[in-house]
Amino acid sequence: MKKKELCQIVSQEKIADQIFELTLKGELACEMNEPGQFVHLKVSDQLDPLLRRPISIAAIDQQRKEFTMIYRADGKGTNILSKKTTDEIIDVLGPLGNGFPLAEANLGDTALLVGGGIGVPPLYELSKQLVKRGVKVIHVLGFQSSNVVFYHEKFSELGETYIATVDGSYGKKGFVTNVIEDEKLDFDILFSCGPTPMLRALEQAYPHKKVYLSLEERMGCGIGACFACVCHTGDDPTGYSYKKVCSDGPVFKAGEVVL
Amino acid sequence: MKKKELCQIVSQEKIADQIFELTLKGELACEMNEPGQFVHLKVSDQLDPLLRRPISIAAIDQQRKEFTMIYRADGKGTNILSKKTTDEIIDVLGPLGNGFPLAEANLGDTALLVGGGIGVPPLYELSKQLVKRGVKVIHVLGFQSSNVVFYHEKFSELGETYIATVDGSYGKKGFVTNVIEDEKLDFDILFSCGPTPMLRALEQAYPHKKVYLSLEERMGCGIGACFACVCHTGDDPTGYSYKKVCSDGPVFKAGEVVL
Amino acid sequence: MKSLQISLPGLELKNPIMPASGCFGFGREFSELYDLNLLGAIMIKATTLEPRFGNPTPRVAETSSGMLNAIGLQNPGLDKVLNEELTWLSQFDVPIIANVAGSLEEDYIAVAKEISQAPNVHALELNISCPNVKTGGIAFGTIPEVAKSLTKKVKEVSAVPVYVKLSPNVTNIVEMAKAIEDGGADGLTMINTLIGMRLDLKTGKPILANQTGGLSGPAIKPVAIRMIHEVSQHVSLPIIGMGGVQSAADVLEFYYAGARAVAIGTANFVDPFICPTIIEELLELMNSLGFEHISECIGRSWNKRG
Amino acid sequence: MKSLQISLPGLELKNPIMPASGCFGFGREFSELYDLNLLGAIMIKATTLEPRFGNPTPRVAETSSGMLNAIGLQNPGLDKVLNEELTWLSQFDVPIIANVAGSLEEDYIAVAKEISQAPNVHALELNISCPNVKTGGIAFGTIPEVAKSLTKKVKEVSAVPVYVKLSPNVTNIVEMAKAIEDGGADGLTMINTLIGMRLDLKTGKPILANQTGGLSGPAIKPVAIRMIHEVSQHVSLPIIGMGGVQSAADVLEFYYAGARAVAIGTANFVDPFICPTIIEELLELMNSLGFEHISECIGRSWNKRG
Ligand SMILES: Cc1cc2nc3c(=O)[nH]c(=O)nc-3n(C[C@H](O)[C@H](O)[C@H](O)COP(=O)(O)OP(=O)(O)OC[C@H]3O[C@@H](n4cnc5c(N)ncnc54)[C@H](O)[C@@H]3O)c2cc1C
Ligand SMILES: Cc1cc2nc3c(=O)[nH]c(=O)nc-3n(C[C@H](O)[C@H](O)[C@H](O)COP(=O)(O)OP(=O)(O)OC[C@H]3O[C@@H](n4cnc5c(N)ncnc54)[C@H](O)[C@@H]3O)c2cc1C
Ligand SMILES: Cc1cc2nc3c(=O)[nH]c(=O)nc-3n(C[C@H](O)[C@H](O)[C@H](O)COP(=O)(O)O)c2cc1C
Ligand SMILES: Cc1cc2nc3c(=O)[nH]c(=O)nc-3n(C[C@H](O)[C@H](O)[C@H](O)COP(=O)(O)O)c2cc1C
Ligand code: FES
Ligand code: FES
Repeated sequence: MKKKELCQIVSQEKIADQIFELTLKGELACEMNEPGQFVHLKVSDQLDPLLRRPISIAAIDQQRKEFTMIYRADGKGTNILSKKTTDEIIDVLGPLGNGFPLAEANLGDTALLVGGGIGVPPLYELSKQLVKRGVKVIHVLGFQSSNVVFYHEKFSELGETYIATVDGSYGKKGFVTNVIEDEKLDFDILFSCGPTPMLRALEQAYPHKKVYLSLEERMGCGIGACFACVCHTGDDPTGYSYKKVCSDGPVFKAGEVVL
Repeated sequence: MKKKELCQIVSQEKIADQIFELTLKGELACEMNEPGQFVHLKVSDQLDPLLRRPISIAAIDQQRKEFTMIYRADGKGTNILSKKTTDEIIDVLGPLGNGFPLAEANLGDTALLVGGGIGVPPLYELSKQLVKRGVKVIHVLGFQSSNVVFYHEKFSELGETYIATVDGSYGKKGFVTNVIEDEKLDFDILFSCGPTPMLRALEQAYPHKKVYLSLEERMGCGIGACFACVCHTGDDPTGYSYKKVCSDGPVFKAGEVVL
Repeated sequence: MKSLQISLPGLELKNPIMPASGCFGFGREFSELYDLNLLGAIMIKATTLEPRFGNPTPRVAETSSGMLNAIGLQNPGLDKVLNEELTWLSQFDVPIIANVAGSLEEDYIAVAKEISQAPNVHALELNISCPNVKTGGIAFGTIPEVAKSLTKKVKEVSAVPVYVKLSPNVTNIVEMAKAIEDGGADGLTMINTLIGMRLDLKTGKPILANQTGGLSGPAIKPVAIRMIHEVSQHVSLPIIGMGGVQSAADVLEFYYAGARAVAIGTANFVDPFICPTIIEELLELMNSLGFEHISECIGRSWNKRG
Repeated sequence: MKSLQISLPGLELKNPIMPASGCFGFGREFSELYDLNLLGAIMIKATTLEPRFGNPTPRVAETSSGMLNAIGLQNPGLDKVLNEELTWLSQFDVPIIANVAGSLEEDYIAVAKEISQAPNVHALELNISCPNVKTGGIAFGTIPEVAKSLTKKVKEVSAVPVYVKLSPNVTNIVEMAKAIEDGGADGLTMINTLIGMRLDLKTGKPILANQTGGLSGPAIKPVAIRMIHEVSQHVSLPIIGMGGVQSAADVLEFYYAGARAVAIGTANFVDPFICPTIIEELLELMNSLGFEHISECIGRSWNKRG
C-alpha cells in the first residue's frame, strides 16, 4: 500500500561524479514488493522547491526496514537532497507504480537487464530478485563516461556484467545496443530502464521477444490523479486511449505504449 | 563596514519559550562597534522564505570574532533559523544601522535601560559597554509572562534589574512604565528598545530628558535603498521629510521621528 | 464539527475544504489513501462533451513556489464521466461540483445540461478560464459580455446552481465578476491559473510541450487574495477561493479576503493527505484564534466586524 | 568582456545587467558595497515632479518566493534628483535610465523633458505601471490608447530614447506593447509587479498599510518569461526583461524569451552583491553552454537559430 512516511537517512554516499546512494529507514520498506517501483521524495520542508521528485527504488531490505536509491544530483531538488546527512528526515511517498513482472521470467530463463545512466538503479533490486528465483541474469549497463559508472562490482556479483561508455573511457566504447550485438547476447526476457532513445532501440530490435521497459516522464502527483505523465497506448485507433507512467507504469510491456 | 559573510554557528540554545540565543563566528564581529546595530540574516539557501530577517546584535566578542543574537521563533523565517545547529552556516549581512550613542552617557551618569520583549536583546551589549565606560546602569525589562523572561541574571550582573510581566507571573505585575514610577527610578539618560506603544509612553513621560529609542519596521533591503522602512521626522512642515529605520536608525533621539 | 459547516447555493458542506478541479482526478486515487467522506465537496476534473487526450508531454514544470501545467483538459468525455466516474463517486456522501469545459458555447451547454442531472452533482463550475486550450475558451474568460452570455445560457439548462471560475489573466477582475453576476450565476470560484512559461537552460526551448502553462501553487496566492478581496466587496455572489493554499492559515487568509469555501489544488501533489490534514488543523487554528464558527472569518479584511 | 557588450537605443552597455528601478535607490547605498562601474546600467528610482513621501508603513510583506511592496513612489522630486542624485551618479561611467512617474500626463511630460537632459541620463523608462498609486497611473498602463498617447507626448519632449515599462496586470499584453510601439517608443521594459495582497492571520487585515502591493521576485518569473516570449515575437522593439531574476541562469532564460538586457530588482535585497555576482557568473555559464556572445541567446526560444 502507498504510504507517506517521514523516513530517516541511514546513509548517503557519493558513489560517482554527482551520483549519490541514499539509504532510508521506514516502515514503507515493507510495502515494497516489486522491483522497479519508485518513491516520490519531498526534498525540502519549504515551499521551494515545491514538487516531489520521483526516484526509483534500487534496493530493498525488508528485514532492516531499509531501502536504497541511487540518483544524480542534477537540478535544484536533487542537489538539495544530496546535501542531507545521516539521521536527517525525508518525507517519502511510496511505493508507487508497477514494477517489473518477475513472474514472466521462469526458472532457468536468461534475463537480459539493460540500463542506461540513472536508469540503472532499479535493475539492481530486479537482478537480485531474479537471481533469487533461479533466473540467470546478464547485465548491460551504459554510461556517459568512466566518472559516472557505478555498481559495476555489485552487478557482477549477481551475474555477467558488461559496461559500455559513450566515450570508451570505461568498458566497451559505444551504446548498450552495440554491446548486445557484439557479444551476441541471447536471452528469454529483456528488462530495461534508461533514456527513451535506448528503450526505443531495444523495442525495435526485439519485436518478438518478451521486453519490459521502464519509462520516465515529468510528474505532478505521482499517483495517477493529475494526468501529467500520460502517454499514448500502442494500439489505439481513437487517439484518446492513454496510460499514466506513474500509476500504470513506470514499467510497460514493449509495444503497450508509444515511446 | 557592512559585509556579507557566511558565518558559522558556534551555539544555538533555547533560553525561554520560543526564545533562542544564537552565537555566530565571523570576521563581521570586528566591524561591530556600536551596541544597537543589527544584522540581516538569510535563514535559508532557497528562494522561500525569500527576504532576510533583521535581528539585533545582543553581544559582541571581538576577540573570539563572535556575536550573539536573541530572537523569538515566531513566523516562518525565525522558525527555520531556530532549527539550525552548531557548525551550520548562515549568510549574514551587517552590521547595519546606527546604534545607541554611548558618548551621550558621561562617566558617573545613571542610564536607564528599558526593554520590552524581543526589544531586550540589544540592551545587553549596550549595558556591558556603558558599565565599561563607568556609567551606572539600571535595567527595567518587560515581558508577557514568566515563560518568556530571559537574561535576568545576566543583566543583574551588570546593574540593578527590574522585571515586569503583564500577567504578574514573574517580577512586578504591569508594564515597564509602572515599574519606573513605582520604584521612582531616576536617571540622566534613557535608552529603550521594544514595542512602539512602550517607546511612545517613554517619549511622552520624559520630554526633558535625554531619551534614545530603537525602532522596528518591516524591511526590504536593510541598507537604505528600498524605502520600505521610512518614518516621518518629528519637526517637518512639508511632510516630505523622512528617516529610514534601517540606515538612519534603528536608534533615534526621542522626538526625531514620529512614532 | 458544527463550526466548519457552511452553506452555499446547492451546497450544504460539512466543512469548507474541497480539492480543486484537475488536481484530484475523479477521486479514485485519493480514495485509496483516505476516506473521501471527510471532504466538504469534490471538484472533479474538467469534463468536455467528447473525450480529450490533452496536450503532448511534458505537461508540467516546476517554478519557484509554484508549478506550470498544460494538461489540456484531458478527460474521458461526458458519457464516461457520467456513467463511470460519477456513478463510482455516488458511494460517497460528498457533494460533487462538476467542472464543465468546452471550446464552443454549445459544448458547454450540452455538458452542463446533462451532467447537472447526475444525482450527486450539486453544482457546476464553469471553466471559462483554462489557459491551456488553443481554440475558443480564452474569450469566455476575458470578455465580460461573452462570459455573461455563456453564464445565462448555461443557467437556463442547468438543474443545479452554477458557479463560474474566473481567470486571473484579466485587467479588470471586478468587471468580469459583475458581468457573470448579471448573467445569473449563483457563485464564483477563483482563481484559475496565471499564464506562465519556463525555458530550458540547455535547449533554450519551453519546458512544456504546449509552450505556456497555467501557474499554480503558493506563488500565486497573493494574486488570488487580492482578487477575492476586491471581487467580494463588489459582487454579492458567494466565492469559493483557491490559489496556493497549503495550510489551515492559508484557508483563513482566503476567508478573511472574502471566500465562503476554499479549494486546494497543487498542494494535493505535494502532500496527498493535505485536504483531511487541513480540515483537522483548521479547527485547532480557529480555536486558538477564538473563532467559534468559520463564517465569522468571511470578509474580515474589509467588513466591520473584523 | 566583449561577449557581454550589447547595444540598445541610447545604451551602449558593457554588460546587460542593471538594477531595476526602485530596488537600488540612486545607487548610494550600493556604492559602499561595490564599484558601480561594474554595472551595465542603472535604472534609478521613479522620479516625480514634486517630492513624494509615499505610502504609510508597513510597505513590504513577504510571500512565497516573492514579496509585496507598496512604497508609493517615494522620491525627493525632480529638482533634487537632478541636482543631487544624478550629479552624484555622474562620477560613475554607467549610463542611467531614469524612471519617470506621475499622476497626470503633464507630470510625465514635465519630468521627462527635464530629466532627459541630464548628461548621464541615456534613456527614460516610463513607469506607466506602478500598482501602488491611487490616482491616475493605472489607466496609463492598462488602456492601449492612453498608453500610446502618453508615449507620443513624452517622445516629443525627450532628449533621449524612451522605454515604456509594461504592467503584467492586463488581459492582452501584446495589444499594449503594440500601442506603445505605435506611440513611437524606442524600447520596452517588462514586467512591473503583479498586484497582490497578504492578510495577517491574527488581525485579518492587510499586512500592507496600502492594502494591495506589487508582487515581485522569483514567484513572478514564469509570468514575465511568458509575456516577453509573446511580446518579443509581435513587436520589434528591444526589451529589457525583469521579474524574479536571481541567477545567471535566470538571465539566460530572459534572453531566450526575447530580452536584450536584463534588470534585477528584488534580488538586490536578498543579496546586495547580486548584480556583480551575476555578471561574473554569466560569462562562465555562457562559456559552459558554448555561447560566444550574449546576443546569440536573444529569442532562442522562438527563433530559427535556436
Ligand atoms: C519513475 C521515475 C523514476 C526515476 N528514477 C530515478 C533514479 O532512480 N535516479 C535518478 O537519478 N533519477 C531518477 N528519475 C529522474 C528524476 O526524477 C529527476 O532527475 C529529478 O526529478 C530531477 O529533479 P531535480 O530537482 O534535479 O531537477 P529540476 O530541474 O529542479 O526539476 C524540476 C522539475 O522537473 C522534474 N524533472 C526534471 N528532470 C526530470 C526527469 N528526468 N524525469 C522526471 N522528472 C524530471 C522534477 O521532478 C521537478 O518537478 C526518475 C524519474 C521517474 C519519472
Ligand atoms: C532593527 C530590527 C531589529 C530586530 N531585532 C530583533 C531581535 O533582536 N530579536 C527578535 O526576536 N526580533 C527582532 N526583530 C524583529 C524580527 O525582525 C522579526 O521578528 C522577524 O523578522 C520575523 O520574521 P519571521 O520569519 O519570524 O516572521 P514572518 O511572518 O515569516 O515574516 C514575514 C516578513 O515580515 C517581516 N517581519 C515580521 N515581523 C516583523 C517585525 N516585528 N519587525 C520587522 N519585520 C518583521 C519579516 O522580516 C519578513 O520579511 C527586529 C526587527 C528590526 C527591524
Ligand atoms: C495539474 C492541474 C490541472 C488543472 N486542471 C483544471 C481543470 O481541469 N479545470 C479547472 O477549472 N481548473 C484546473 N486547474 C486549476 C486548479 O483547479 C486551480 O484553480 C489552480 O491550480 C489554483 O489553485 P492551486 O494553486 O491550489 O493549485 C488545474 C490545475 C493544475 C495544477
Ligand atoms: C521595493 C520595490 C520598489 C519598486 N519601485 C519601482 C519604481 O519606483 N518604479 C518602477 O518602475 N518599478 C519599481 N519596482 C518594480 C521593479 O523595478 C521590477 O519591475 C519588479 O520588481 C520585478 O522585478 P524583480 O522581480 O526582479 O523585483 C519596484 C519593485 C520593488 C520590489
Ligand atoms: S504524475 Fe499525476 S497522473 Fe502521473
Ligand atoms: S529596508 Fe530598505 S530602506 Fe530600509
